[in-house]
Amino acid sequence: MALAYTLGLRALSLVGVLFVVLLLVVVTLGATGFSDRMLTAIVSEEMRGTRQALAETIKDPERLEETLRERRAELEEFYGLDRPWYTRLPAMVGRVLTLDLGAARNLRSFDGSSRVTDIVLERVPYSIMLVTTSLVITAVIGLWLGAKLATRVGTRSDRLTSYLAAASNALPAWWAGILLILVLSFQLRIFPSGGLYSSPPPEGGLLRFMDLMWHAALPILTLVLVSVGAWTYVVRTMLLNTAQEFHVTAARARGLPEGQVMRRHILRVAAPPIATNIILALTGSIGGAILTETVFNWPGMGRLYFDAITTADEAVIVALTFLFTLMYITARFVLEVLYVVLDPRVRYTAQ
Amino acid sequence: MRPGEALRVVLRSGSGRLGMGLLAVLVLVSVLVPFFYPLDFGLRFWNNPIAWADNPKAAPPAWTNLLGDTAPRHRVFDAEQPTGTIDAGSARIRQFAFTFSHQTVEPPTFLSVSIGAVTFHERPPILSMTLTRPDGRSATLLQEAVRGLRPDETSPVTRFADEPRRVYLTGDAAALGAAADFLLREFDLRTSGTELQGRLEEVLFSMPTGEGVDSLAPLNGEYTATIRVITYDPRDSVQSVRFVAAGGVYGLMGTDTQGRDLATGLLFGFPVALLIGVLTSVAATILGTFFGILSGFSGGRTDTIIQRVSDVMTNIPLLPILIFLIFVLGQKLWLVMTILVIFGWPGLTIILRSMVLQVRSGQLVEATQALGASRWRIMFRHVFFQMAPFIVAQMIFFTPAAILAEAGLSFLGLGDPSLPTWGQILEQGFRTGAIFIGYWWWILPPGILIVITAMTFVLLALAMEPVLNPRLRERAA
Amino acid sequence: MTELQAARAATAQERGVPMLELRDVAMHFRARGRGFRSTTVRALDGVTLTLDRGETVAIVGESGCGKTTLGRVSLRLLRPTAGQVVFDGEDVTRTPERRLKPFRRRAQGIFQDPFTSLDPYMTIGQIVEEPLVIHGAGAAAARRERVRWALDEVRLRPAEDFVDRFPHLLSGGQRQRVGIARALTLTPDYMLADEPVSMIDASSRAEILALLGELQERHRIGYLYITHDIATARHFAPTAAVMYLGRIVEQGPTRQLISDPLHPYTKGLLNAVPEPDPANRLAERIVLPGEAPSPANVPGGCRFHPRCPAFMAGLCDVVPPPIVRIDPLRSVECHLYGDDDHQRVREAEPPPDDTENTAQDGETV
Amino acid sequence: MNGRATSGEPLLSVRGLRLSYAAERGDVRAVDGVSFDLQAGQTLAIVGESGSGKTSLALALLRLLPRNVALLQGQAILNGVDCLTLSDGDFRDRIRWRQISMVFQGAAESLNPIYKVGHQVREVLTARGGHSRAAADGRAKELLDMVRLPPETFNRYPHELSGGMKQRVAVASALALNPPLILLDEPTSALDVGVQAQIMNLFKRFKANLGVASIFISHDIALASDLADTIGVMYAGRIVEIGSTEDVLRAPSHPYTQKLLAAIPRLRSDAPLEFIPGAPPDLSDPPSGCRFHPRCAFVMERCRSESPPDLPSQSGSAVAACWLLDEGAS
Repeated sequence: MALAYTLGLRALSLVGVLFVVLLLVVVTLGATGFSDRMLTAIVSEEMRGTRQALAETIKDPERLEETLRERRAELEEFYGLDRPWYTRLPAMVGRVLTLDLGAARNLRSFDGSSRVTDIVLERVPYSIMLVTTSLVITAVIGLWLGAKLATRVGTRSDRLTSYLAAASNALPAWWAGILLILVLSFQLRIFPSGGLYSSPPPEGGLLRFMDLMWHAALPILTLVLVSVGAWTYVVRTMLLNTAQEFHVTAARARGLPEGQVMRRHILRVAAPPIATNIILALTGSIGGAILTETVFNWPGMGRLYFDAITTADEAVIVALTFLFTLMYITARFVLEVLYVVLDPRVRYTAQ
Repeated sequence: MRPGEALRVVLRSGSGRLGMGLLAVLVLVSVLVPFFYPLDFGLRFWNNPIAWADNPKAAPPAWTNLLGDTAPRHRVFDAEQPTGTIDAGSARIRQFAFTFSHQTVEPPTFLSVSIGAVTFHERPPILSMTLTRPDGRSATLLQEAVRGLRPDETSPVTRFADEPRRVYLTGDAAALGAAADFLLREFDLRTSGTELQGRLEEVLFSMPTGEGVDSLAPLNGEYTATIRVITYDPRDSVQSVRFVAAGGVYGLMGTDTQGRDLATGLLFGFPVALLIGVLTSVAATILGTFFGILSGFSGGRTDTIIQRVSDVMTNIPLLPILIFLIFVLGQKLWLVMTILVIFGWPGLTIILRSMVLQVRSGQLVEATQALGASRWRIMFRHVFFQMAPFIVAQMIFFTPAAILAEAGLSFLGLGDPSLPTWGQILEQGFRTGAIFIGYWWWILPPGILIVITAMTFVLLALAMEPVLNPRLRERAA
Repeated sequence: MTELQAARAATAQERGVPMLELRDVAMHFRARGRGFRSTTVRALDGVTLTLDRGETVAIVGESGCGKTTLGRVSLRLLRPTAGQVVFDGEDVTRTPERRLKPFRRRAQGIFQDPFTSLDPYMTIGQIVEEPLVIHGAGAAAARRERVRWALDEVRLRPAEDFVDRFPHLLSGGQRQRVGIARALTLTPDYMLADEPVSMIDASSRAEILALLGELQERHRIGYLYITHDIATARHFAPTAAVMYLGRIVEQGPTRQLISDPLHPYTKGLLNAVPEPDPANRLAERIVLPGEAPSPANVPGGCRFHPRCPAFMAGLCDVVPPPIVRIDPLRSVECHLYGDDDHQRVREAEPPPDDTENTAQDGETV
Repeated sequence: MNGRATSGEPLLSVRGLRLSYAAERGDVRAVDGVSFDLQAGQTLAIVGESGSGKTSLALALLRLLPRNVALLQGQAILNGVDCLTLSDGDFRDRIRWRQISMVFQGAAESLNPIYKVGHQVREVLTARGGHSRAAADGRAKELLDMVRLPPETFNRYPHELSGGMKQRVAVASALALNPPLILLDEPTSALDVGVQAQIMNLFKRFKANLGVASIFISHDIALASDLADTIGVMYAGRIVEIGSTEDVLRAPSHPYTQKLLAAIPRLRSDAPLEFIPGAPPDLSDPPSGCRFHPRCAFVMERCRSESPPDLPSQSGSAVAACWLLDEGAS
């Protein structure tokens, strides 16, 4: 009961965040005249279709133009272009929520559609694949290495890790990606420099999959490389902090085997604060993914961002901004659930 | 802990010393750069192609020649006074002779001639340029008259005052024709200007070894470029003359595909990066500290509001919002910094609030309040000082985040064009495909500088740790 | 203290008005409970108390009984939910902070923790000088002189050795004396002493208490001595009040309170106090069952009834007990003494208890 | 040096125990040559003020020392085995919790916050006692009942319990493996006087019913006298006086003990309170001779230079390290 309450509160707060972001986006678009432009584009596109359809039936050019003018005025009224932007806020929020943002100016989906929804949604799986794969690899390495280092504080490898972790704070993912391309792709030619498949893509399911993995290797390596240091450090520090807590001494006093002390009294107790740190690190990894996709020409949402900026495609940018926020908030909620499950104290004291 | 003591603790660690050293270099360069750069450097120079026309394009740094490469040096000759003057009746011939030694296999990457402000009264002056080779042969690559008086003009007239008359010989049809003539005259090789397109320097700086223009041997030795300006009135004048035999390498850091001197851009990046980092983190820290202490101390509605706002703000993924806002509102550096500040303070506020709550539940606050101290005195004389080291550490820690955020944004092509940054240089390199062609000098240095700058602050933050956590300092009983 | 203030204080006393008067003071906090419900924490629930210059009253009670809250209210660090705080006949209950300065000058506090109640970033000199700075008392030189005087008063001698040192270099007892000096610089009339010796080693406690006693004699300070240790109260305060869950359950001369406790809670409390007497060894003490409930969950009727050995069903759990005045100096709040003729029920000694931990064992969360 | 004349081998015999910590300003000699005997079923109280080394003594016996230990020497023979020379593994398997268990000062911190308390008590039984899960559950419930906690406590988390209840859980856990000796390190100092008395009652009961011996470490000599058969008074890393509770309380020999007793405010006596001027010494640079001499009212020339040996007091069983006793005898 209390658990559901706590989680409900978190969910509510995160929905609030989403709403604030939506409002920020829509108000900015409205106040700067961007929404006018986007709606005008939608109207124009509909008019193109209408003109074609009407041209079949109305042969008199003057009457055709007249009808089209009327139709256009109707549409403009429908979309609220005849009214000030703030009266359209709710409608605009709805549009962003459903990604109903009309057609992209230049960008097309893989099969040629220019609908923003099509373009954006088909990229989502590629982004998720990249981020989750690298996250899992990072987590495994970070937990293993961090636990190992926690048992040998002050040794050279421990100090080295601290420095590397600090260094990874200063190493942007995109720059690391560029370095990897320069060395592993341009110089040594071990990995492809970008893209999803070789061209032409190999036939056969397994070969195709292998080819995909081969292309994903560098971006994943990049993402792992830039975050694994920080993970290791966080895990190590949290374990050390926990190890200093008195109940650990008390567990040792009871003569419990060292392995059990580590597992049950250190690792398990440190899990919630580690989860917290990971929640906090999530913002950074989203940013890292956007830029890494750009560097490796990986056809996910991040690369799409880059292309949309290059071609000044505002509708796509709005859709992506919203989608990224949505994904982030979802991921965050999943972690919050994990945190609450891990820590009985939170479960019972609602705060 | 007193500031002096804190500094000593920081300097005791290796990372602290390294960080301080790097910081000193950063600050020194950043302070010096504004003395030597105009403030509108970005618009007037960096993003103005004309300013870089006479530089070689995509040339690696000059010092790569030491590694065994044999690219010609970049040569620029400027003169305001002629090296010789010949009077021939009413005409006066100003000669500007520039001699240079050519010792590499590769010819210059291009040749250009520029003439600045020419003033004349009656007849328009005539400009010419002749290249004399070590074998004594010479070719006149340029011969043209300055445009005469138009009906609406009155004498004297000054031409090329705003912008010099620049002839890019490498792509100049007349020069190519002249080169073809030269080959026919001297070596009996029959070609045409169009055939020589893009090969002007190659044929001028070599000896034919067989039939045709495809078998050439480099001709090393002294070359002289002579630029002549013939005027017809004693009052006529020419302000300056420039000849460029462009090299294959350039300067300390090489050039990009527009011929921009990367060293210049990278140097300018120092104060900009420091400005972004320091200003943003200072502002965010001040806001965060103020709201954090206020929130923790005042409680009630103020606290709730600040808490809610911070919670929402820290839950918003920064980069997508930053991209969106900069895209919509315009690529302005101050805007980037403002957004970073707006999204940067809540993190600190949340941490400080919980620290304040801890301090507040301690008896210092109670005791001071009982003395009759005002809330502000308690908050900023007592509570603030307790947290000052932590706040400073947070500020240092936030600095690279701001620098990296701006770099990432620039890398996506949303940099402020009026202020070149390292991120923008990298972005232009990336967009031009520099990594796939191997223009490493364009890609590596800006990235390394970003990393080093960020690293400086990370190292300092690392060295601050013992200041914050006395347990690390002294492992006594 | 200005002459005007002194005159006013004097006249107030002549009028027969006590220096500090807490009239039926209540302090309720709202706390977030489980879910959307919020609970009311009744830290103080109707406390009346007076204190005169040169007098010491001890407030004795266990943690969570509201004694610290009472101290804070008496210094107007908290504004009570109900009731009045009257100082020298002037009601300061609702006085806004900015007009409270004259009161703050005359009412000071010494706090429990000598380690966290001093600003670690200030020198001893700065700490002791701070009240003078806040109240704009005197020029710099005069303030320095005053600081030296205060340090000398608390026997941190020679004062010069201490002014430039930081608190972390001092022992607990020395720090506590710095705290006393800080409170003393403005020569207050009233001083709250909130557990001033509980964090100090046993061998030095008497020294601090003796010092406080001396200062009282010299400067006619009235102390409200808050403590969990009824034994120190006997030695330091002639009068004591025992608190339980936000109310004073018994009040009177400390010695009488100890030799002849009336309230079952006071008896239980006294039974639990260890004495250095080998005869006690292995004899189990008669103790009150369970632990005091949280002030967020105060039982109805008499708030002590769930733990009371003399519990009378149908009365104690329903009717709040009256405050019974036994003699001009003593009062107790208990149904046992509520008879018309104020018959004192001395026979109601509780039986040895062996079910101390069952039923309502402290459900505090 | 044992206050009581008892027959038979002592349960625990500590000889010349020394323990120092490395610190920046030099080694801190927390325990500096402590010897005592403890008979089975008896309680020894170690009484001293903060920094006297009493907790270090307990931690040394259970070998729970921080990293910065610079020196640990002496003997601690428990049932014929020297605990200090056993290998870490042997000590853990044979001594810890089986022979010596401990109730810590901060009971709240000694419990793992994320496991139910029943599971924490059970853990010792399954990991160390060889119990099956079901048998351990049963025994854990039995233990909780022994410390008078209601059965539902088994499924509670530590943060749901009050301080007194947490301390009871800690006591239950200490009793789990039926050790002959329990170290009680200020087990009630964080509790209110009423709850303190409840816990003390519990100890008294176990002492009488289970025959378990204990070392009761406390700053409160009055509290110690409630349980202890023997009292050892510690000052600056040394035991300055040790003897039966009766002797030490009725006729203290060492000036420090005398002052300490005189400083306790009595509930039913008006004797003026005394105090000891000055502060305890810095153990990284202790005073020469008798460590108490800078604060002692009876200081003699000899006290400044020569460290006093343990001398028998006039009152029978007690011994005290004070030159005054030498004067009196000669």
